[in-house]
Amino acid sequence: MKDMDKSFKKDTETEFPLREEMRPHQVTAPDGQVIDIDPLQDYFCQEPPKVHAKSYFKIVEDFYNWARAHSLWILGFGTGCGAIEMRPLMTPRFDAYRYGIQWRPTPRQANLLVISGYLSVKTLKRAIRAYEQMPAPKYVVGLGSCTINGGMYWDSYNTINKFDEFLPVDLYITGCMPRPEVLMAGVLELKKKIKEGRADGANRYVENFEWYKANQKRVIKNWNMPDYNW
Amino acid sequence: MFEPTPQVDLSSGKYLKLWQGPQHPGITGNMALELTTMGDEIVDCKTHVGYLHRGFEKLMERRTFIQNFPIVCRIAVPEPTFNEYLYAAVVEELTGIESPERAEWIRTLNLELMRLASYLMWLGGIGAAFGQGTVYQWTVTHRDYILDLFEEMTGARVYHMYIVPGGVRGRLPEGFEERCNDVLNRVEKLLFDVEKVLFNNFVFKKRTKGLGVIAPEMVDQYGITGPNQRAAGFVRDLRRDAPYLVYDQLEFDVITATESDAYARSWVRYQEMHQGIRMLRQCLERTPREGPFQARMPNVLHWEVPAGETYVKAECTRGEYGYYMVTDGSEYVRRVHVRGPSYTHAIALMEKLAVGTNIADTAGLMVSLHTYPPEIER
Amino acid sequence: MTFEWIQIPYALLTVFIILNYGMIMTAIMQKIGARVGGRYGIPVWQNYIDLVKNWALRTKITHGVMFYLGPVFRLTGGLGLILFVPTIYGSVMHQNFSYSGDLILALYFIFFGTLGMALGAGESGHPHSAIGVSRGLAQVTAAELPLALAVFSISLQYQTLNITEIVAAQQGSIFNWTLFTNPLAVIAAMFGFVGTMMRSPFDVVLAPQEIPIGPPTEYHSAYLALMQTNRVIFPIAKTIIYMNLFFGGATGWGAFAVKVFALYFVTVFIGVVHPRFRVEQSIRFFLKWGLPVGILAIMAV
Amino acid sequence: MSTATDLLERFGTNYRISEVNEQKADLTFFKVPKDQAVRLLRELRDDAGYTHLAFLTNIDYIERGIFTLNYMLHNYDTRHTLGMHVDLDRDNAEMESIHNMWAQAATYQRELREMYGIRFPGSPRLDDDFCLEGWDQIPPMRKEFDTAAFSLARFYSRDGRGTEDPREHMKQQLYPTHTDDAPEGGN
Repeated sequence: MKDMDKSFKKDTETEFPLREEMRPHQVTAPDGQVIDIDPLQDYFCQEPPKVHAKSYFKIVEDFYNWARAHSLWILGFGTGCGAIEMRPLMTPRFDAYRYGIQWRPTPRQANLLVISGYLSVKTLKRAIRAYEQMPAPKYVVGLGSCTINGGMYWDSYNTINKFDEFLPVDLYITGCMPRPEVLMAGVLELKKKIKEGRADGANRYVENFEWYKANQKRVIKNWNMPDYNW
Repeated sequence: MFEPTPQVDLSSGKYLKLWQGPQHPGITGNMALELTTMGDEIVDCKTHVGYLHRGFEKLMERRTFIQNFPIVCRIAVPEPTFNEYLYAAVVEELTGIESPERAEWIRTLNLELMRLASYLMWLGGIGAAFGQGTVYQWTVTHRDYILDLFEEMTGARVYHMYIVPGGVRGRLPEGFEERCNDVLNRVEKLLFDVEKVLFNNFVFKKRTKGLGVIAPEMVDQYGITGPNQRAAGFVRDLRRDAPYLVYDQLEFDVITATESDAYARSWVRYQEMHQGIRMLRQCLERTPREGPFQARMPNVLHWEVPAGETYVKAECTRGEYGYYMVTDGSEYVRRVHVRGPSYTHAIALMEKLAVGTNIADTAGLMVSLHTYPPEIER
Repeated sequence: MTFEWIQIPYALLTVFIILNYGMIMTAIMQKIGARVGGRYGIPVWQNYIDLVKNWALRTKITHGVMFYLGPVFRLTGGLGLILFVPTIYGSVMHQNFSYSGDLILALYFIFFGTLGMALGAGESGHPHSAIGVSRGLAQVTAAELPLALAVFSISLQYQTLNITEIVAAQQGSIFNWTLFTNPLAVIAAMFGFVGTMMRSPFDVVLAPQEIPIGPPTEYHSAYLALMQTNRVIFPIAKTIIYMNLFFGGATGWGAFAVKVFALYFVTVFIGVVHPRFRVEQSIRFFLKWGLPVGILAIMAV
Repeated sequence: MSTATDLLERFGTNYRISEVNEQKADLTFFKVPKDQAVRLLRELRDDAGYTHLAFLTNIDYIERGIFTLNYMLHNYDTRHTLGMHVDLDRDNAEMESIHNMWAQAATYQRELREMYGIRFPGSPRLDDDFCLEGWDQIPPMRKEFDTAAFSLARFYSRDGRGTEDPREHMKQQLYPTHTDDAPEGGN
């Protein structure tokens, strides 16, 4: 990149300003009580994540894994164009409900984050937050060639190229765009992985927490959230 | 006309700031609405886009003309064909290539099929936005039948890359007419079912009538086009006003309504699906079976388009879709601007219409405007 | 009725049977709904797997004491409803803790779970929960009005507040059912029934599009498992009350299964073909249509 | 076409209109100086029936050191489209805002501010992020911004992606004997 004069650059030396409602402020309740609020402190739990051990007995863990594999709840977050082929997946033609797959609208109840296609930097930030809010045995599937190496947008200034640097990916599904059959095959593959106990992305994420955070912060410049979003 | 948003004192404790999206089932695609609510009523709405920004216009500036052709269809995901056609048309106009008549017919067929598929998706969307999941299941499946036709015709379900500058990539396969007619009959049957279940349903009427009324004088101020405009009583349709391809040889009606609320917009789109089927039947009948489907092209590997600029537009499902291209005589394009109708529908118009409605209606209002985020930010 | 210790295992057995019945039946209902859309639908044992999976999740985050107690209250509402309502008429084993004023207690328990949920969801601090809760309370209150009037009507009709006696009065012939002896009350009560079953067109509380799923937004893992358990028990319990009050009760598990299925199916049937009302629209609907019918029912008696 | 010529004759007396280019029957491009642009836009909208602003965009002529704004107006009655060009100084790009004339113009101006760094004083929410968030480089649509280099530097690229010059590649495919290191018998 050529070095241009600074006049057009946005001011990065000073911090990116926080949104108004994210700054510490006072709120007057309807009954007149004044409450001090520091959103970044109060709304989040600052506790670092920890590694969750497996169940003590192998047979119990296997049973749990079997249940997890047959009850995959996908977070309804269409991050890219792959989302358009997720709809046939859930409708009569392919009907993924047969395999215990269903949409959940909130990250708290979802186990599977499907990154459907290219991720712009702005979405990456939301995807990270959504991922961190999901409860622990959680799986990530990258859809389409754009999550693998950038695909068509390898030279775009706003889409990331290598998704597994930012979140622990369990499975990639190739194609642009992947057909519903491929999605189905990918999900079945993921099930196999879960049943064998190899899909432990949540623990991998915690173990390499610093590395992931460093990568994320390198790309996301206005990091106005805590390091781990519960 | 731009109206300043009301100044809301968030610290008064009366208001609640609510984000609808980007991770939210009630939003079309990946975008966000920042709602300030008081009770159940929205007092301020801000649209946030950019979650799907890929910098297409920049990417196209550093690709040759033929390299651009496979990426343009990715601009608007549910309706890639319009991008292909407009890109082809804009290049053809600048280079002076004329695509043969057979290709024009096949292109029209392709575009109308795409329109039908896109509307089917939207019909499911409006059903789902008001809690009618059954319609969603039906329409998405029928859309799938159309995607099958596309697969047969072009080899791909979603991104066809079929309409190339100078014509189309192939002829129609053997027996395509019968299969297409079969699908059209099925879709038509479905539409009558949907009319019974959705448009005659008293709950749906109660929810949508009077929701998000666009006053006629707003249409030009906000740059509203397409069915949103026709539902406000304007008889404007690019297919009739500035015929491109073979639309001047097809018979169809321009559907309008006067109420201009969510129900009228839905009804206009529903009627347009019937018109689409009518046009598709004509296309199937009249598409020439013989003749070239591609014009003679220069060597595309070093294809230098003469300097010039032009703007080509077409009527897509949401309104005026246009490509503006400036070339400077080199192998690379100087500037491409893609005009997507959602640009104004989802931002300026949505911010205006959402104020004063119920939080529960946001999703329905959004869908009734028929916006696709990827064409906003490209 | 006197209390005996053997009633406790008997009641637990009832709960167990109802739990399993509910698991299978709700799955079948989902399958029916899916068939309308043209899908094959979930496997019938899917509910069990989901339950196990939710118990097996490793992360459990709390937002405070009330957050814990929310699902507990909710489940208490469902269980309490079953425990104090006679499930099978004439059976000693499934009589549960029915006593002379159990109708009043049942009405209370129908509302109890919603209130408990409101407290728990409010504690979670998520705006969607808060909105969902306010919608839910408003709508349930409005939907309960016709039901309460219908209950007044039939307690006037039968001169008792004991569900067992009401069921006893309906035995003999199908035309002894309240459905035929007091149709107005049944119509009023069905308003309340459809309105509180959280299905279209009255499910804006849990609607994913209007607001992402309302009160349970923050609930996950074991909390969600508790709520899932309740979600299969509570509708059955509610259906049992309706069955007892208006449709002649059940004299055996066979009749029970058929009647509950049929009643539950009414809501599914309405649900698959209707979009959902906004909350103030549904309140208006209940006040406009449900309330007059309820008042008429009382006047008719 | 008579509409375009009539129109330009009508406004040509009061405005310095230049570089008229009738691209096709219903599309005409012309250029006006920066200080007259908004006044002409207002007149076109109110008196000449060009009520629809299709879009507003910008073309970067880096070699001449100018930005060219393009206002695309449409007249629904005559079905004629006008493209109005306005040249701006590239290093100090500033333009009068038209957010009071068309509601969607504010969004276009926000986009131009972000993508090219053009200032539109008075336009609402101008400095809010539009598409980019936390952008710390020069505005990306400016020609001097090299998106491929930026992408390689910031987003880790995976090994194994080969870029082939299509011309070389096709030459190798079509005329394998002409290349020096052609495989034996390859075609």
